[in-house]
Amino acid sequence: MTEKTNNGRQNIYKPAIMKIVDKRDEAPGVKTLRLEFLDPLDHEMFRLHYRTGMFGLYGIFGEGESTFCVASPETRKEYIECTFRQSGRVTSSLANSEIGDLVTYRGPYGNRFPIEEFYGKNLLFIAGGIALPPTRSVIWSCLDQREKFGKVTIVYGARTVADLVYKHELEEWQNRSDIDLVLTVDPGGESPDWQHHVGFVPTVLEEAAPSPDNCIAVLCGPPIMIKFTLISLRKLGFQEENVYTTLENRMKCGVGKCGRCNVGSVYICKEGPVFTAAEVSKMPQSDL
Amino acid sequence: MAKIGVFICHCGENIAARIDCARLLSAMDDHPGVSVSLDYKYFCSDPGQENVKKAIRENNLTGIVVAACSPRMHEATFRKACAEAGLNPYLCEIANIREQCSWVHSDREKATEKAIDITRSLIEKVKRNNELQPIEVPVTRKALVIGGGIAGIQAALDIANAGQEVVLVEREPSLGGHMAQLSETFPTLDCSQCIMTPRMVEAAQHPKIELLTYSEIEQVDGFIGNFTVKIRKKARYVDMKTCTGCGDCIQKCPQKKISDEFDCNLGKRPAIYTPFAQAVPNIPVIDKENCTYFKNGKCRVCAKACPIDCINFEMQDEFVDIEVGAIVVATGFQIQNTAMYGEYGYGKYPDVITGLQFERLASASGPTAGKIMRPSDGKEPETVVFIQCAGSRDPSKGVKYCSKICCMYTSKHAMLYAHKVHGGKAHVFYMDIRAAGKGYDEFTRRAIEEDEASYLRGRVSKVWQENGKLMVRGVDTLLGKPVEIAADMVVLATAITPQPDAKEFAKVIGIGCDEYGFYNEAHLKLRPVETATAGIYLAGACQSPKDIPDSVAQASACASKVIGLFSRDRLEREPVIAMNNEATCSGCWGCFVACPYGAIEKKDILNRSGELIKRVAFVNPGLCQGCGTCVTFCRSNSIDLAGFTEKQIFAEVMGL
Amino acid sequence: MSIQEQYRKKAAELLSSGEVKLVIGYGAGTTPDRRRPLFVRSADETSKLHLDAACEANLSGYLVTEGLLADRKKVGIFLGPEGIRSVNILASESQLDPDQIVIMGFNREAESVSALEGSNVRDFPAMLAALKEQAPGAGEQALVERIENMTPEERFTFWQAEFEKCIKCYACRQVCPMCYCRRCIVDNNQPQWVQTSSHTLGNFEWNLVRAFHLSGRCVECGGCDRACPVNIPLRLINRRMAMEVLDAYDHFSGMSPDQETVLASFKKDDPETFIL
Amino acid sequence: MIQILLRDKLDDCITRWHAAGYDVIGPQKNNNVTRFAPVEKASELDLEIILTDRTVKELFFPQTEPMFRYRIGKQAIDTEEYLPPGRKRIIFGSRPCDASAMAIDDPLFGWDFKDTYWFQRRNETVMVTIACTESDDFCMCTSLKLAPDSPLGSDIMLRPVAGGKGWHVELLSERGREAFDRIEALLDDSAAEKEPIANVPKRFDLDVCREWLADPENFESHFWKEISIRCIGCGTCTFLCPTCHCFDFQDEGDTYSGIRRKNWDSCSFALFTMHTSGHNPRSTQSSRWRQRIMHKFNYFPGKFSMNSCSGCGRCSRQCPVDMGITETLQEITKTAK
Amino acid sequence: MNEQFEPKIVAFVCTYCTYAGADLAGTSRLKYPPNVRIVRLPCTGRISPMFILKALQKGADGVLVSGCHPGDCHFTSGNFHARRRWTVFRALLNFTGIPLDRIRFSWISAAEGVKFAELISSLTDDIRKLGPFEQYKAMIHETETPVSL
Repeated sequence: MTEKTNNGRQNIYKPAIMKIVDKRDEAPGVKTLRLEFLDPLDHEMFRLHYRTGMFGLYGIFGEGESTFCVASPETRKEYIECTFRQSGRVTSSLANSEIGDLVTYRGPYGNRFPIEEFYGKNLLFIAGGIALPPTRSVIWSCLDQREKFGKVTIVYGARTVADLVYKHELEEWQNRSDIDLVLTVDPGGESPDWQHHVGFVPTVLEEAAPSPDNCIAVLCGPPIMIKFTLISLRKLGFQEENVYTTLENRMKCGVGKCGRCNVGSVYICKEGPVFTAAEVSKMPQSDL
Repeated sequence: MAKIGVFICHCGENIAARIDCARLLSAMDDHPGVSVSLDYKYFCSDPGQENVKKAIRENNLTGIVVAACSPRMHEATFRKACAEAGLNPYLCEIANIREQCSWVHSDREKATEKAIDITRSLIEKVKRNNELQPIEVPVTRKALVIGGGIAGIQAALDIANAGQEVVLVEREPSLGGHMAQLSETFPTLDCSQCIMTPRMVEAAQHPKIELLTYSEIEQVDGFIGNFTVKIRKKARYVDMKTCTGCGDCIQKCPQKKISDEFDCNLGKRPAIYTPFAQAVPNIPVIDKENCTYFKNGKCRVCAKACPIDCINFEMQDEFVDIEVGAIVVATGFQIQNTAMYGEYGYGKYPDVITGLQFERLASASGPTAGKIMRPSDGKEPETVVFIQCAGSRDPSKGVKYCSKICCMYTSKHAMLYAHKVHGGKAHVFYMDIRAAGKGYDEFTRRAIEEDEASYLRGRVSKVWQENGKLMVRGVDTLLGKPVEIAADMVVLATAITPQPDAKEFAKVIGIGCDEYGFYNEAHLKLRPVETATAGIYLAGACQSPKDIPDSVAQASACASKVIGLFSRDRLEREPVIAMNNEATCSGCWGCFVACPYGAIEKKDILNRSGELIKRVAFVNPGLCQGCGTCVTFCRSNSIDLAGFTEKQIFAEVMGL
Repeated sequence: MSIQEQYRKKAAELLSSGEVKLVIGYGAGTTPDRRRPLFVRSADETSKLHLDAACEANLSGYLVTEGLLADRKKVGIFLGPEGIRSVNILASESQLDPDQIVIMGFNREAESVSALEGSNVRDFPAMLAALKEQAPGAGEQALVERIENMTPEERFTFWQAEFEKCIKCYACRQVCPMCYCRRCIVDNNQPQWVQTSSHTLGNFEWNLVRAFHLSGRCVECGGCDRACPVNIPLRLINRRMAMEVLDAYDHFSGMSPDQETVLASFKKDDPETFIL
Repeated sequence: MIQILLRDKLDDCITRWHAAGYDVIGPQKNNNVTRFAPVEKASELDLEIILTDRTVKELFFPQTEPMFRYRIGKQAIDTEEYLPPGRKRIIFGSRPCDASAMAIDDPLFGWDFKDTYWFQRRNETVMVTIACTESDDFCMCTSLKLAPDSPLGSDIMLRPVAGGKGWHVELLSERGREAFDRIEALLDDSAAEKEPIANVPKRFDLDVCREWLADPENFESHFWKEISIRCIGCGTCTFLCPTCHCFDFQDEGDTYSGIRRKNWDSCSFALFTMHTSGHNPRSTQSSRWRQRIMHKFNYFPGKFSMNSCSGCGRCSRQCPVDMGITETLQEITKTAK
Repeated sequence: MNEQFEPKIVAFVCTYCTYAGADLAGTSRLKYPPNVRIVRLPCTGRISPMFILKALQKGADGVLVSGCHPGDCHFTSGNFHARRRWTVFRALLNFTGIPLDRIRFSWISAAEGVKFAELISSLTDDIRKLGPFEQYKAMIHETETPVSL
């Protein structure tokens, strides 16, 4: 048994302890926490293993653990950022935590976006609502080595203006000349001073019509959005092999044992969460 | 984790003498989630509260625990302080370390440990408190008074005189109730109708009172401030708008042999009638049961007699819905049927009558114009025996309770008899004389001493007829001897019982009643005019047997409750109410059955195409009083009680 | 005609006339001594129905399968007396409309079964009244009494040993017609009143809560007891609780579809002997 | 050379193993349930049981296991780890199906990330298995291409000799070596006839089933709904299955400290896959039963080249509504043909 | 010498009667042992049997449940409902071996400060005599102990 495969842990179920160093409100019910490892050894293992796309299990003792992606990029491993919507017992507790409080973390687990394979290509990021965090991890991982990629287009939509997350970063991307940022909100979700698009992501995407040539698309969002966006991408000429997405399922162990997250034969926690659209389409759709 | 402030009050020496406040403070300091902990001599003082407010503001606290005296003392104080500091007042809990700790324990060590436990567990509770907003309900400023007897009239007048609108509903054709039937009233012997009739007229003419006689309540929905009441206006067959009350129809009606209920069947009336001469409104009704036209399809004499054509045989019952904010129930009483006392011969001997019948005999407007005459032969009785407790205080045959007014009215009857029949002899069999009340005992003394009524302490065992006399056999327990009296008339002081339909009516309006049908007050001592259902109040004998002054007093008390309620546009209530998780509710309706307030409603959950998916419980926030009985019942843990949620209590217990 | 034949015929008639859309009965099991629930949708399948003394399961739980009765169509079902009682309770707790249920009732004796007259759940008042008067099984009663006669310490030890075995498979709950909650209290994690771990304490809590929730509702069909893969004598607790509500409140569960839930109602003169 | 462990030497055998520091655990009937528990004397063992009600799984993967205690302080969280007791042990008298099941689950608990709780116990345990000479109506190892004397997962195999006086002893693995050596002196080398192993009929055609399951067309087949219609959704089959390995974590304790536990969980439970949003990928009982069958006979073999079933038949034997893997695979066999 | 055993007792009381009665005991400066921790609830109708189980889980050696006398409930009938639940739950506890001496039920009005103080004293005494609830504690201990196999 190697230390390495177990992320340096004898007991894979034992979490690291992390401290909340920053807390931001992103949108109604959505919060971002920035966490730092207390134990340098845990941090070292994270540095060693973390690649963008991976997820972790964030928790509070007494409440349990909850799975979400690492929203910070692999180019910044000093801390972990995670963004989540407050819904169940664990996320409510995390949301009620304050700066300085301690939380638990297990990970990073799962596969990753093969960023090396994206070198020299154009990138199209498409995200909906609360699914910007996984995309954001890839976006920054690429932006932090901007020179290795071609054109970068980001299409991001949410239900309403208030539901857009990472507003300050959106502003930053907006102001950068080396990024095309397309923002949209669903019809009826706009505020009086909204300067950007109004419409659903697939429609806005088709209007923006990015070229599929030499382009990798990263698509994250709620299932219904993914479904229709994939249709649009196909219309635009994208091959399913070049479209990456992430899947989420309920998880407990995160390491392929507890039996919850399978979709068909695929263990999301080990073989995912990053898949190409081609891989996803082979899964039994009713199990998603 | 939360940011909790803990404030430990020394209460001078009251707490500090028995509890090591420094140790308590440091224990709280070490408690996870506590951002600030302070102690102070008197946190309830102005500077103390300022400290609390400052700490809340400076530390952005998410909740506070004040370890001090009982929450019954200062919870309101500290909640107010929270609100002033911008913290929701329901994020405040009080740890009772004075009444339930420092004052009752002498071992300082153990008292301190207990104080630590109590405070800690409340920290855990307050971490899970939710921000709550007082519940606001609008108030419809119109009251419904049910029952047009003296209690109802008094309540209606008091409310109307305070400028609020009232709907006064009476099911008989006229206002008046039982008081209108009485001759004179104790203890002043003033004429009942003389004092009653002006009140009736005042109520009928009051611009703020809408009077609906000959009408009944069909249905009551809603909650305090917002009741919807369906009223049935029974067909009078006489147009109220045009009728002048001339009485020609009454005179001409060929059917004149109907037993007169108002006169307790001692007199007769026609089929079109007003219950009594001073009836308000003075508009007759047709007694459909006994009207020749309704029975045979022929007659219509009254219609022909009417000079302005206001008889309408086609008239139908009408239903009206009214919106009211408060309801006063003043439905009164009935007297108990005395048939179960076969030995007294009521119903068998015409000269054995009830007290109420005696009232009619003694009344100037009664069937004998105030002369005391035997129903059998119209002779003036020379000897009258009054039997008290003919039903009351008799668990085996009658009712367990004391009817309260019989001692007084029997004395009054004895006096009236003495005044009207000179030389007549009144004998009164009594169990005890209960004459508590202003001028009451003096009154009974007068009956005995001045009007020479003979009071015999004992029960009557038998009444029988012999030689034209009613033989009354009883016992005088004071002398320990049997007594036999040859009387000309026997008057039974029958028990007061609830209206025959009292229990069903309680269900209609949604209040509770006791085993007899008397309506339940919210608290016998402290809330005697309120019912458990907020916004519904009780006046008069529908709650328990009462005399006129008590009924009037209670009616005025009701009025003051109603006026108080109407002094606001909106009601604010403690938000301690139940709420239901519709996703997990199975609709078993245990809560519906268990709720003492009928606050649980059945709510349909429809899908997008409008089809019923399931039916779940919905807690009406206006009706819910926050007892939590439903929460405990709910097997799936779907209902919860704000302020005392399952999460809060769980944390409190697990934090101990 | 045997009752099995009689009910096969009746089921066939009900199905072919369209009066019911489904008949829930018993079919042959894996081994000759087993019967399994069988769902029959057409007349020609009714020959698969069995009815004999091996038909122990109370099938009424299937009636509250989500959506089954939503179309207002009727369902036929084989029910013993306990099953009829369960349908009464389910009706009184608004979980089903009793008029949608066509009962093919049967009484199980030692070796045989006999038919119960009636097809609507309201047709059996005499049978239920007799059941209420009837003394419970002697063997069971003896066991309950044996436990009652123990000291509290012995009783605790007895149940500790039983509950220690529990693996929290929830077969007792799943098989129980009364356990229809959309969310069982044990599945509520905010707060987690009942510990879900199957250590003795968690098992103790679970079994107590279930017994409490079944008090005055259990019809003693024995389903949980038979389902329990580790043979915890659950029937004894349920028997004891049934005795309690019968003694204290004269409540015999499942007498009619209008019966009030005993723990949601009260009488002012309910007995109280223990409250200080 | 054939070596026989005589039944009357069993006490000596246990004593020797104890002396060597082994805990000896064997099947017993206790309080109306048969399961594995520590034994001191041979008389406590109940070796006539065809198959215990509860499996040996719980000796490697307990139904509830505390993993660590946490204490929440104001400034720090302390954790204290609980690990398996770390004692050598011999499981005496497990059946080949149970023993195989442990070997079947090894790769699952060990792919990339290794589950300490499982492997520490696996490494400490010697499985002394007794081949079956009897079977019942539910046994189905042969249908799984295993047998009443399959060596999979066993370290020492015992085969009953005729007349019931003892067992042929066969050492199967190095892990069993020490345990074997400790008792070798007790073994009798007189020749004895082996009792024939049980004749377990083949109940379904596994190859046909696997092919049918692998066909994506059949994923949405109406078959699943029909076959699972009477399933009540309890966890009996999964909890009594020696290969079922699903689990859950639960934190239990009071406000200040508690224990994180690893508990059995079941894919039969409706809440197993429920998201907090309320979305449930396996929202119907039929989809959950399909998952169970697919996982055992399609997905798992695809990953680990073994079926996640050793044919013990407990799922069918104990099912409150007489369902089970056997029936389903029999029906698939019929449908596919 | 062994220190005297100090039982841990948890009381669930309604705020209108028993809590007020406990306050009255305080304002009357009555003395009673400090072993009881009170959890205040709006009404006995809100007191769930789960509370008792959780108190035991937290190591209580005794539990007191108390509210308004029948007929005096602030919410008219919460205590009548509670009485049925208690009757049934108590029978269940008894049957499963929880000694009833450890679980007490009482009616204490807001005026009965003396009754409250006396009850706490006698309850504490009684439970002190019974000693710690070892059987339950053993069950709790099992949850905190690593698996033995």
